[in-house]
Amino acid sequence: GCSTAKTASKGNAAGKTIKIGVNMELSGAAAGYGNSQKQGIQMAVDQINKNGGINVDGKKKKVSLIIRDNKTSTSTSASVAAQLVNKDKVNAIVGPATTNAGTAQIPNITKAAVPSVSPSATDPNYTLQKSGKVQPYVFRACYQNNFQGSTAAKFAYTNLKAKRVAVLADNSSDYGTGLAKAFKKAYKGKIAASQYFQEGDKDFNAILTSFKNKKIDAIYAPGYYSEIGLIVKQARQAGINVPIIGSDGMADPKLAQIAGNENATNVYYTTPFSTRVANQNGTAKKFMKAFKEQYNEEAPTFSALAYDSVYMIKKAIENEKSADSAKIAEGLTKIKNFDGVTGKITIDSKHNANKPIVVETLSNGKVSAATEIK
Amino acid sequence: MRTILKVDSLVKKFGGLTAVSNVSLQLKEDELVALIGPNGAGKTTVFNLLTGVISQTSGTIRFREKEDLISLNNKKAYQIASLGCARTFQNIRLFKNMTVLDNVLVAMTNQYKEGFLKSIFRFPSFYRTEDEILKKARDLLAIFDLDKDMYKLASNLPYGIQRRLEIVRGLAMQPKILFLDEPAAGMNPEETADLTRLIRKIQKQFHITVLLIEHDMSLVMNLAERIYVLDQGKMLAEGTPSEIQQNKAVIKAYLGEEG
Amino acid sequence: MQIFFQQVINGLSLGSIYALLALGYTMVYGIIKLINFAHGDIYMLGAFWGYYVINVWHFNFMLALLSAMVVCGICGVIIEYLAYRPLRHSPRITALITAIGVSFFLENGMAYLFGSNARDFPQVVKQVNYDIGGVRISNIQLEILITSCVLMLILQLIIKRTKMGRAMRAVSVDNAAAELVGVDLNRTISFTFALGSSMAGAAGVMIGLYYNSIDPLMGLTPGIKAFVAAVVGGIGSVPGASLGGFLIGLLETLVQSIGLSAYKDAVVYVVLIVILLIRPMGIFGKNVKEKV
Amino acid sequence: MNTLIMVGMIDSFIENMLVTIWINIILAVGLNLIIGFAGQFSLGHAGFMAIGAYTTAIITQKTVSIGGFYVSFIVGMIIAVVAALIVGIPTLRLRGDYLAIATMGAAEIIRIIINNMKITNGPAGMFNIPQFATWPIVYVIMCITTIITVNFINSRGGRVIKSVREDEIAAEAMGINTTKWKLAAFVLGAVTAAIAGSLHASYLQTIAPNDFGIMESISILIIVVLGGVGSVTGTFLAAVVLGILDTVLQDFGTLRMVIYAAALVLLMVFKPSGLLGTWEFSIRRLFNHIKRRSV
Amino acid sequence: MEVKNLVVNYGVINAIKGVSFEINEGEIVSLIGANGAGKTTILKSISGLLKPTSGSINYLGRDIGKKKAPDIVAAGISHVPEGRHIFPGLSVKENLQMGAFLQKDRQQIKESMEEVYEHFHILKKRENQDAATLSGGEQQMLAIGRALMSKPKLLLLDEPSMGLAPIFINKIFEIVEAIKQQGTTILLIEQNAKKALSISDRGYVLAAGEVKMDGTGAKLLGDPAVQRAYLGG
Ligand SMILES: Nc1ncnc2c1ncn2[C@@H]1O[C@H](COP(=O)(O)OP(=O)(O)OP(=O)(O)O)[C@@H](O)[C@H]1O
Ligand SMILES: Nc1ncnc2c1ncn2[C@@H]1O[C@H](COP(=O)(O)OP(=O)(O)OP(=O)(O)O)[C@@H](O)[C@H]1O
Ligand SMILES: CC(C)C[C@H](N)C(=O)O
Ligand SMILES: [Mg+2]
Ligand SMILES: [Mg+2]
Repeated sequence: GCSTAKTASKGNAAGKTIKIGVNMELSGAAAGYGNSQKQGIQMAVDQINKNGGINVDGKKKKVSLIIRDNKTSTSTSASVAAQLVNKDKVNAIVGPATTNAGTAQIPNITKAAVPSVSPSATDPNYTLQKSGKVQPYVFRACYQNNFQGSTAAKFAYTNLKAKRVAVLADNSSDYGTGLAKAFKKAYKGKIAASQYFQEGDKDFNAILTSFKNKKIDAIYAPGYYSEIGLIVKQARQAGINVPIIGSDGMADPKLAQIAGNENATNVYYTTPFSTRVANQNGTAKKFMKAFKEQYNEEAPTFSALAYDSVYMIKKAIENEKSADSAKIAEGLTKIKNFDGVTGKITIDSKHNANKPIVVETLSNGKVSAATEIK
Repeated sequence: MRTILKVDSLVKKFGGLTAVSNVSLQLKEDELVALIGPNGAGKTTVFNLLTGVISQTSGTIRFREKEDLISLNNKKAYQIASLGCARTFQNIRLFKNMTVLDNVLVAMTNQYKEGFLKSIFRFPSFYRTEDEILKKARDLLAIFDLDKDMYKLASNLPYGIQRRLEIVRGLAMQPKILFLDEPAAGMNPEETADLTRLIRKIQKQFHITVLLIEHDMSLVMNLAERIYVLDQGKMLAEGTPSEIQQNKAVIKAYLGEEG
Repeated sequence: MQIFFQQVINGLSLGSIYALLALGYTMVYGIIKLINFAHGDIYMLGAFWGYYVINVWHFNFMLALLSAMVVCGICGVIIEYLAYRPLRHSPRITALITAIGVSFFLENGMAYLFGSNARDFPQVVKQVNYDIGGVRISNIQLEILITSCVLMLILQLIIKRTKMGRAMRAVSVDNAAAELVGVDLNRTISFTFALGSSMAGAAGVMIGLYYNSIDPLMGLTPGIKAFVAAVVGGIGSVPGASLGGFLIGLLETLVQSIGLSAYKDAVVYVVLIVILLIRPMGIFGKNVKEKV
Repeated sequence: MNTLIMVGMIDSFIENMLVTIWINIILAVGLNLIIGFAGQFSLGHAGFMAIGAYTTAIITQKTVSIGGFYVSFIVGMIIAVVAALIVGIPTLRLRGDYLAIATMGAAEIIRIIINNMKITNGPAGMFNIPQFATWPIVYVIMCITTIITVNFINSRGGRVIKSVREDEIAAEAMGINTTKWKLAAFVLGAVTAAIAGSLHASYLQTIAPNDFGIMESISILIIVVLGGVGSVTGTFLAAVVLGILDTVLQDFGTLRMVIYAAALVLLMVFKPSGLLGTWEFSIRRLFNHIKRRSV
Repeated sequence: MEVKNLVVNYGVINAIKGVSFEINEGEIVSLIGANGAGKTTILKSISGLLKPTSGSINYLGRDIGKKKAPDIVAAGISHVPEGRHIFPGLSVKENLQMGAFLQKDRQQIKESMEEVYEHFHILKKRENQDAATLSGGEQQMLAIGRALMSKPKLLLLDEPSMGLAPIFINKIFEIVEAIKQQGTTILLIEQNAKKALSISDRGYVLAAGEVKMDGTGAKLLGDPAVQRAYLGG
């Protein structure tokens, strides 16, 4: 508990600066995602501070970041969260990246009434209690799996006219399996084969070869660019030229680099964040440019989501005119049509981030089209 | 005197090598017998067969259990040991990182029960058993002058004392037979003489059968009532020390001119 | 049938990588009885070295491969010198923990310096697919297969035919005795590390080229698989490690091709345990007899 | 302790750290029994931990009551015993590193099965597990398991398993059924791991298959070796030292694991037999010491 | 060879407390003493298996005290260690070949091996057997044979007769004398002090890490104190 708080209200009251804690996978299996997110967060906070800080009821307050590593471990994530809310007295938390680490911090932040926004925890139940009621302090900036999975299913059946697909999903986190489940549920055609791989796998030749005589029209491969890039590469080299459909974990320029540009053709993925759309969306354009300047590479999706997470917190503070943690939580629930890098975000009653979804098409490694799916 | 151990036509082959070929021998209760023979004759192998460390190619080993001679074929080493066969090893095999006392206590494992629950919850009866067994071990160690080193690690003892501890550990099993493999190896004449007295004392006090392997003739000739001589896996001779000392074949194969 | 042969090719190319890594494990284990947990990370270093020299110094593939072997060999020697040599007379489990520490250090140190994201490996060799009766094999696959086999042969020759090889075998059974006949312990152990690590370096560059994606944690899984391969083949035995590597590669491929990909690793471990139960020292392992 | 919490000295952060340390102690004491005392090199501890954790998660989610929690505890232990027998009977014949690899494989098999089961919710893991394992419960159970383990070590059974560790052939020659005793130690260790797993799941309220991978087994092993193989006191000390180190290093962000790794290597190089070697704290000895002093 | 003020510690244990002695070319010198007197420790220090804490070991004018074992072997000193330390897992033949590790001349290696087999017929019979499975005595012979393979100028023997049958013990002493005839210098440790001293040119009596007495073999054999303590009355 927080016995030192003067006010009767719960949570951590704001001090001279607004403290944002980061509970992130900076080492361990998900370090790659965590570090991308850290970059996005850092950039957002730098920008905010350069502009004088966040406007809290007329006064501008600077943001200070407290970044802690949870090693991609649930128990460390819980301990990191406890440290952030109790010792560091943060007003809000960004992170963690994964659902597993994310759920582990919920008891501690709930006790302390400090809200968290995860840039990428995608399990549908992440924001829910067991009873189905919403977790009061848990928010996310990304889609939940069901939404993306069913969108991909619709796209495959209707737009690509694929009647038989093979599913090849990442079996080491909820992301791949969750999306695969949602896809299978919504897909009207026939699932001709269903196989799994593990994070860190490099050789998919055996699985792809086994797809070869299954007469498939497409492959649905939910997972992250590091593996899907290899899948695309190896599929094309094995002579499998059917469309490969995936999810926002692929929305990264590295995908085409790993797959090789000539192979990254006829590849589709669902994403909120499209470089195509970015050209029309001012916020995204600015972000992309700033990111490239600062880090000298194309912005990955994870950085964009993390960047948005920080700005969602900023928005909540401005709306509530308070940076007390409990207030921020309230403010987050009220976010509507927030103009984020990853689209216009509205937080729904289940604390999910609703935003438009597009399917991007890659041809020769470049995004050649973006189809909005309603 | 009844026969306690009866071995008939024992054979052990290692690949193409017949290490023990058609060996028969008998031990009577309370007897002190030596097994000698040139290096590589198969003595240690015989011990290993008798104590179940390895299993024979053919032949039978029978051991007295009350009124009957029961077969030890196919019995595991720990089962044979539980029947009352203790041994020492040519290369000392003490429990090095345990205390002298614990070495002896382990040997007494099968002489007391200490239920799992009793020991983890420390029922009063646990302490009773523990005290009893401790006293027994201590008494035994005292007989061999080892009680002062009781809490030392076995590995910290001088070589000669380690050999002695191995014998005590064997005795702690309350065996009917004790097999000693080169107990005097690495000892100087003084220590060997000590050991000779010790073995005689054991045999008197505990009434057990002893079969020993040894190359030190001063010890063998002083102690043994009977001697078996093994050569190239075969039984070369059997007899009293004086008979053996006169035996031409034994002199040629083993003792040498001075023997 | 075509599919079957294709799968065999797939399995062999996967297996050759495991085999190459397993060789380093088996040698180091054979000589100082240490599960060199950092071995997989040396392979990662090799891949990153290749990445840099090709990108920055524009080395060609062969040069990148050879230089990676040299650099990794040196790394192996340094690691042995700093982290394992001081523990030569300590319990083996202590050295194992140090090896784990070294592994963590390399992984996280590289992640710290270069970021933990996957990056694409420069494609210096253009991939060409050959189609033989419907079975596809690429020049890179062939290259990996051939390079692995050649390296294994060289290794076997070194161990069986050279003086250093004899010294290695002597040290592996009793290092005091080895010293007494004039074997230089430190030199021999360093040499073993150099040799084993350079194999890992070669594997790293080849993998980089083949899969086109490298990251600081890339050594973890193959490292463990390779160790399993070494154990299956009989640790300490060079042909055993190769056989074990190919076996596991084929096995994984088989399991995936019949649709059990979710249980790929489980099946590998089941087979491992079964093999150990039948042959506790691995397929080619020497059963060290203990004379009582 | 309770009073400390009352006066606010112990916030949930300290509590978290302590509970993590305690659970690690349970795990490491059990593993030390297997490795340090019975001399069997097992690398599969996380597998048994997973069994306890998932049993508790599944049962307490169905029956949300403290009774359900204790039932899950017992059930977890029973499943762990069965699993330990299945794993142990064949593999404990193996020696040294071969055993380590086999047990590691067995633990991975357990994890992969859990990863692919419906009832365990696959790789997403289980969350919203009701919290019954509060810190006092974890503390008490940590004490009980330690006392039981230490009492076992200091009894007939303990002496026997140590003799098996020292020399199997000699132990057999003492009439000891080495297979049986190795198995006994292995099963006892597995049971403590299951207990720790139950507590872990119930305290943290979240578990996922990835929590129980090879790396978890290794981190328990690190505690054991760092403390001193064969020293329960050392295990305690190492768990505390590593627990604190881990918390302190949180401040270092990305550098955290680099520092940790370097610290680990340095500790081992300069203290090869662990922090305490095989030294044990003993009240009796302390007592004697004080007595001798005062005389 | 000349050893001066040799001090050797095992951690905190001071095993050798300043021992000096010398061996002249072509001699047999015995070290005798009770268990734990420090005989083995001295031998290990000479052959480089242990690092002396202080003192010097001078061999043919060079200080070898700080040299490593392989260099010492190369200098012509060969050690038959206590506990044999043969190579288990290698065959008898391979063990002997290892003994000639630093030897280059193949023909000579072959001859040396024949010579060893000449001394120990049984080794020839066991030529291809795994050394680990040899009987105790056979292992002892192998250890001696292996040391001879390097054609040493100085041979260090640590209890060579341990575990050997009486007939072989005599044989061993014969061999030792034969080796001496070939010009090899020998430093011998024996429990069987009587035999050892009787073939030795000189001997040193060691107790608790210090030299207590020295003299010719015959003198020590005749000394009543030595007789009482080490010769079994
Ligand atoms: N496991 C084994 N495999 C192969 N040969 C073996 C094995 N064990 C023993 N031998 C061989 O069997 C023969 C007898 O060995 P054993 O150890 O019984 O001799 P011993 O009479 O005890 O000799 P010593 O007096 O030298 O100890 C030896 O030639 C030995 O090489
Ligand atoms: N590795 C070691 N660590 C600690 N102390 C040792 C070690 N080796 C020997 N010692 C001690 O050093 C002293 C001398 O031992 P050493 O082995 O040289 O005696 P020795 O004269 O060869 O005896 P033995 O006749 O039994 O072979 C002994 O007190 C012994 O306990
Ligand atoms: C960053 C990703 C690995 C996180 C994943 N979407 C999850 O929810 O677990
Ligand atoms: Mg023998
Ligand atoms: Mg000695």
